[in-house]
Amino acid sequence: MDLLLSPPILFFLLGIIAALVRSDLEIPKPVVRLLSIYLLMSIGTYGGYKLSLGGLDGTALATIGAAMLASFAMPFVTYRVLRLKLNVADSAAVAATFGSISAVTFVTAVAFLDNQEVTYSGYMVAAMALMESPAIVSGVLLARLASSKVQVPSPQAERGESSLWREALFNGAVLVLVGSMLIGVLTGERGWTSIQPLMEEPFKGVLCIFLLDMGLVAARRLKDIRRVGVFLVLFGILAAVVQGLVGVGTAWLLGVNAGDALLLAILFGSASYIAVPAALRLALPEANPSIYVTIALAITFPFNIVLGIPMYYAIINAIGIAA
Amino acid sequence: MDLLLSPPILFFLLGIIAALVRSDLEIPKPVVRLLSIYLLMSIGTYGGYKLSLGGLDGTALATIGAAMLASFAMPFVTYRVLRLKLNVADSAAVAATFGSISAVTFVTAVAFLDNQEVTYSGYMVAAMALMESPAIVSGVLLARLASSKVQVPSPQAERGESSLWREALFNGAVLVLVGSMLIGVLTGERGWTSIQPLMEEPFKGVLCIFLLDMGLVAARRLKDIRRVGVFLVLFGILAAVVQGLVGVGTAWLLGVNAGDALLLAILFGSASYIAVPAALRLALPEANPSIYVTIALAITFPFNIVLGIPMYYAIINAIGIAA
Amino acid sequence: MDLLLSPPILFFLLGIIAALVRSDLEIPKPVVRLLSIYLLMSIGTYGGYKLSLGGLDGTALATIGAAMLASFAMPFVTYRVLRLKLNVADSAAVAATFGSISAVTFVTAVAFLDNQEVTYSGYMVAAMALMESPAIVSGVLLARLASSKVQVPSPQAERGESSLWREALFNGAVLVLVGSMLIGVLTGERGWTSIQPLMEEPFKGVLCIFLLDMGLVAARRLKDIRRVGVFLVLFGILAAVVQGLVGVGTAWLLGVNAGDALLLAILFGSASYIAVPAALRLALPEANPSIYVTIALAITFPFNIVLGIPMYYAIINAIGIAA
Amino acid sequence: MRAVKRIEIIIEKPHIPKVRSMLDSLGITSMTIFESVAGFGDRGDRIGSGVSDAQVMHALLTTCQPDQIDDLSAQLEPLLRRLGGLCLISDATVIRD
Amino acid sequence: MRAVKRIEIIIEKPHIPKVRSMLDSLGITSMTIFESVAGFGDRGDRIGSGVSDAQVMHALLTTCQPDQIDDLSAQLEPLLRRLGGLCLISDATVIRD
Amino acid sequence: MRAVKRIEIIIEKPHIPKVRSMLDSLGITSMTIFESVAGFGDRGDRIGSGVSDAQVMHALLTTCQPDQIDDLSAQLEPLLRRLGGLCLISDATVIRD
Ligand SMILES: Nc1ncnc2c1ncn2[C@@H]1O[C@H](COP(=O)(O)O)[C@@H](O)[C@H]1O
Ligand SMILES: Nc1ncnc2c1ncn2[C@@H]1O[C@H](COP(=O)(O)O)[C@@H](O)[C@H]1O
Ligand SMILES: Nc1ncnc2c1ncn2[C@@H]1O[C@H](COP(=O)(O)O)[C@@H](O)[C@H]1O
Ligand code: NA
Ligand code: NA
Ligand code: NA
Repeated sequence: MDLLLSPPILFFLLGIIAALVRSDLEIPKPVVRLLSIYLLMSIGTYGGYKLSLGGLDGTALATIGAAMLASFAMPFVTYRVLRLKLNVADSAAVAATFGSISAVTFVTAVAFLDNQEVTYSGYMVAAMALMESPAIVSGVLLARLASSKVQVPSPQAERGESSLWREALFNGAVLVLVGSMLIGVLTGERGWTSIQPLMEEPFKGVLCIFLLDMGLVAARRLKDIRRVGVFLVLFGILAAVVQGLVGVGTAWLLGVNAGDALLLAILFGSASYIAVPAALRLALPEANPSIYVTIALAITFPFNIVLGIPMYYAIINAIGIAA
Repeated sequence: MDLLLSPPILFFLLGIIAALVRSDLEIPKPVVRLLSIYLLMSIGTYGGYKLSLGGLDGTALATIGAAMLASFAMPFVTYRVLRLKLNVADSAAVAATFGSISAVTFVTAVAFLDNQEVTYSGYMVAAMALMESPAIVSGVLLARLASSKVQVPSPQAERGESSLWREALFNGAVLVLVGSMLIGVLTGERGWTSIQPLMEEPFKGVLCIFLLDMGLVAARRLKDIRRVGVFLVLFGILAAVVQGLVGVGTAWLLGVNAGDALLLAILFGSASYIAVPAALRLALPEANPSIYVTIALAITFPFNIVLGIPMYYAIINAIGIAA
Repeated sequence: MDLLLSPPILFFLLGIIAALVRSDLEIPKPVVRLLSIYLLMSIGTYGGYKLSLGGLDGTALATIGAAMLASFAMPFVTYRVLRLKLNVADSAAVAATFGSISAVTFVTAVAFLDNQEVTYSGYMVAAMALMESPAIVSGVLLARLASSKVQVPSPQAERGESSLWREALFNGAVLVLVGSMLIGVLTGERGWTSIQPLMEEPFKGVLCIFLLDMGLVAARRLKDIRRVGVFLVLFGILAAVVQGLVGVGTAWLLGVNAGDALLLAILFGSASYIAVPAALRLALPEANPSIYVTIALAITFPFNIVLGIPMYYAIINAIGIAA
Repeated sequence: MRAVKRIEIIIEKPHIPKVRSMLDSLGITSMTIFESVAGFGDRGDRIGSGVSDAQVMHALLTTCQPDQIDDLSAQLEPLLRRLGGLCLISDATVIRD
Repeated sequence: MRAVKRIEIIIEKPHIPKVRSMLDSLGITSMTIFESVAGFGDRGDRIGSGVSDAQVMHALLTTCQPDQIDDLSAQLEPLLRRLGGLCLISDATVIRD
Repeated sequence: MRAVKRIEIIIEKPHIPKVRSMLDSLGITSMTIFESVAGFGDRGDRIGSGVSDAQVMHALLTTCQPDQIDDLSAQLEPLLRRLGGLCLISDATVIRD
């Protein structure tokens, strides 16, 4: 229980409560955007800085490879399940969402590890960055394969093509994350020292403000739940748990430490509501965002933040992965 | 004089000057909103943290009770005075404004105490939070009582009713303040340590930026002063002083220390321009906001910030309340 | 090369790359505005604080005088060159832009000096503040002199007049800078201590976020380069270098230290894209902003940030100005 | 392409829910809201202030069938009289699914 | 003063480039875009969220010659059907250089 | 309900005071301003930039009596020619106190 009593999680709950009592509390969008860029820069430069100290060994490369593979492959499995109830476009979109990752969930897990005084490896940030996009490709592939008879490639569509790749690879969030990490690597100890007073110290405080807003946003989405239905609510939780456990298993096979194992679980088990929706609005406009964004944001995100993180961590400890 | 020479007050004056010379200086609204949420979270979590160390004793409870009572009762007195010149709705609105409190004035008083190296109690934050709403109820009651013959309750009005309560109790500012305080209490020392680099250290610097904007906003309101008239300008200062002195007296009766006494004076003597106007736009749309917001923002707020705080503090010292 | 490897410059390059690959990365405008006000307040209060320790000696006053004179005089020279290709209004506008200064370039040079552990004088901030406006007056004068036969002063124009002066002297950026400096002087050591956790520590981190945006904005302007033409692109670089060297020479004549010499070079060699365009939209609406803003922002600014600063500094070291 | 009435309602942000539930009762649920516009009128300037949203104006754009205008007008007029604000109606053609 | 058609297109931000290149092909290049408006329609609420812009709506205002309306309509309709959004067209007079 | 002219002026932010004082001279003081819209026209893109507001466009919405249009047009035309921007005028009906 004590695990829940950290300020960021409590501010997230405060946001949920504020939305449920229909308070007029609002954190202006431009400001939330800044905070989210800050969190990405913070986690990116810190990861890069740690990489500059250690570098990439075999385990690191294997972990990154496994993460990318999972992002690409998992949607092919979840798509089958989703097709039981949803049409092609929506199934592909939800599958892509769950193949990709939620940076904010990752960031919250980092704060959790920090509270437990458990370390993690810099390359996990690289793993996160490289897991964002493969699932987008899978999602679009799945939709294409299913509707290959009808769809005729047109000049219009080809233009869409190139912008799909742009969205998948050069999405703002991906770019800031990858760029910050490279800058962290390049500038090393000296660079980190100069920006650490902004990039590290206020980190948890900023996370509080950000999660306050996420609580508001997630709970205000709850009224879209009836559009979404019981099947998808269950899917949002079960897919998180199953994929999270696959993450734990992968971590165990790779032999990483407990911190990295938690982060891998969270990457596998979280669902994207930034990079993937941005790409899908262009690549799969037929898919209904009020389905895939709602599950990711109003179901899976709160579940992971509040229950998933401590649960995966308990399992990781139980199966004896060392810190 | 030295009391005035603190950066926050001087930035407030800079804002006033910028507005008077009609500079194009502007601090974007979304950003000001963030800063104001930050100040509330900062003061709330710190107050809660202090409460987690000390708890609530008899004096604390008595102080909070007195504060709530004052917020509810003072409007009934000031309303009489205001009716000499204003109509029912405007009198009720101004009275409610002065019964409630200005969080920014409180925050500035906290910075002032900090400069004087004088401490204050965590429960004063609770007192502030609980003083926001009673005055709103009084204001609406006053308007209802006066116009009871004409007003017929309609379904429309009843809907208004529930949203009035929502505004009064769940106004964003109130919620952030109360929520942050509870989070501070719940997470105690450990929680505070993790967020203190954001919530405490940059506090005075942020206050500078915020007061720069308040100076701009207050001075740009000055041109509405002619709508408001001499009576109300005088009221804006005299009501502040009288209510502030009632606050000093109450503090003396309660036997609190000098820091708490100053904060009580400032809570009694300040006027709300956030929670109360937000509620009154719904509950008393007949009342003219360019009257009650202007007095609170362009008269009482600058008076308290620049003169009120050092004045009340001098009086508190003079009558021998110990730090 | 190591000089380039600082996080702020690398984030600037990241912004350029993001714009070139047409990423959707965006830093919301209100937030950028806040960061730019922050940078001005930071540099202003710190400069003022340093002045409060030292005061203004003969060299200081001579430097400030020389800076103001240069701001006023340089446009008369560059105007001649520009008239070879541009019309009167555009020539006057570009000349004014280059007579004035870029605060962000100054701030980046300050961060550069800090990395080199080289100090600079507080009065350089005063020099910067006072260089903003004289060039605006020159630009307007030049345009007036050239078109004196045609232009008939009208009541309308006179109103424009007073707002020109207001823009030139009370432009938001100028006011924040001058005001912060005065506040720094007035509140001295104690004031600085209270705001230093916000005003100094996160400075370089904030500069990273800000330059990330500047990279985006500068590179997105690049497509306007074809409107601008080769002549102006060359002008944007050569004028920066020549004026920068005049700055180095002036520094040498004045006998200032290496830090001040670099800042003087940067003030002379940088071009304004805030205060001057704001004033010129009112005073010279005929001049085309997509010319003068584009050169200042997309050519001269990146040149100075990436190459100019280390180059001038190498020259300053080479000619033996001591740190 | 279909002829519709283009409706533009400018009103204080806190009153938007009231207007929306009124429109709802007429079956009008699709709309676009331009948030936080600056208002200047008989009741003073409404330029928002960063500290409070209570006085900021929103502009609500929607459409209705030409024959709904009388109902709309009858319901909106008392609201606007009490709360301030303005409604502009004009003729338009709509392209849409 | 010249008679023109006033065109107002409300569409998701990510689709703005598509609409602009379509307008471009009709020779329409001058326009004003009202960014990040809140949309309410058949496909749910689009209120932006701070974390993602993907669903936020933009309102694009432009003008064209009366005789271009048929072309515009023919090109815009399939786009709006596929991507959601709405286009309102009305008569206006323009004052300009 | 009353017939009015709906007037929409799109102009650079720094020129808003000039336009307002011109409108003032015609007795037009009530209006709504949509701040910081993105402009695309003959004089280049005006998308604001965070560092400077000088080039950002505002859209000003107001109304006038039909018979004031000629005056308005006469005064506005030279202004728009010199400063850039555009004014759209259309017919509308107003509901209001
Ligand atoms: N003629 C008008 N044109 C555009 N907006 C108007 C007009 N009249 C009033 N408004 C808007 O309605 C708000 C309230 O008007 P008022 O009740 O007159 O203060 C103003 O702040 C404007 O935003
Ligand atoms: N009748 C309407 N009036 C104004 N805006 C509309 C209307 N219908 C749809 N919209 C806008 O178009 C968006 C997409 O509509 P829809 O495809 O129905 O969800 C909505 O979110 C609104 O922003
Ligand atoms: N036809 C149009 N429709 C909408 N806005 C326009 C139009 N023409 C010009 N504008 C606006 O007026 C501004 C100035 O136009 P220009 O002087 O052509 O650069 C543009 O940036 C747009 O915001
Ligand atoms: Na995942
Ligand atoms: Na009070
Ligand atoms: Na210069």
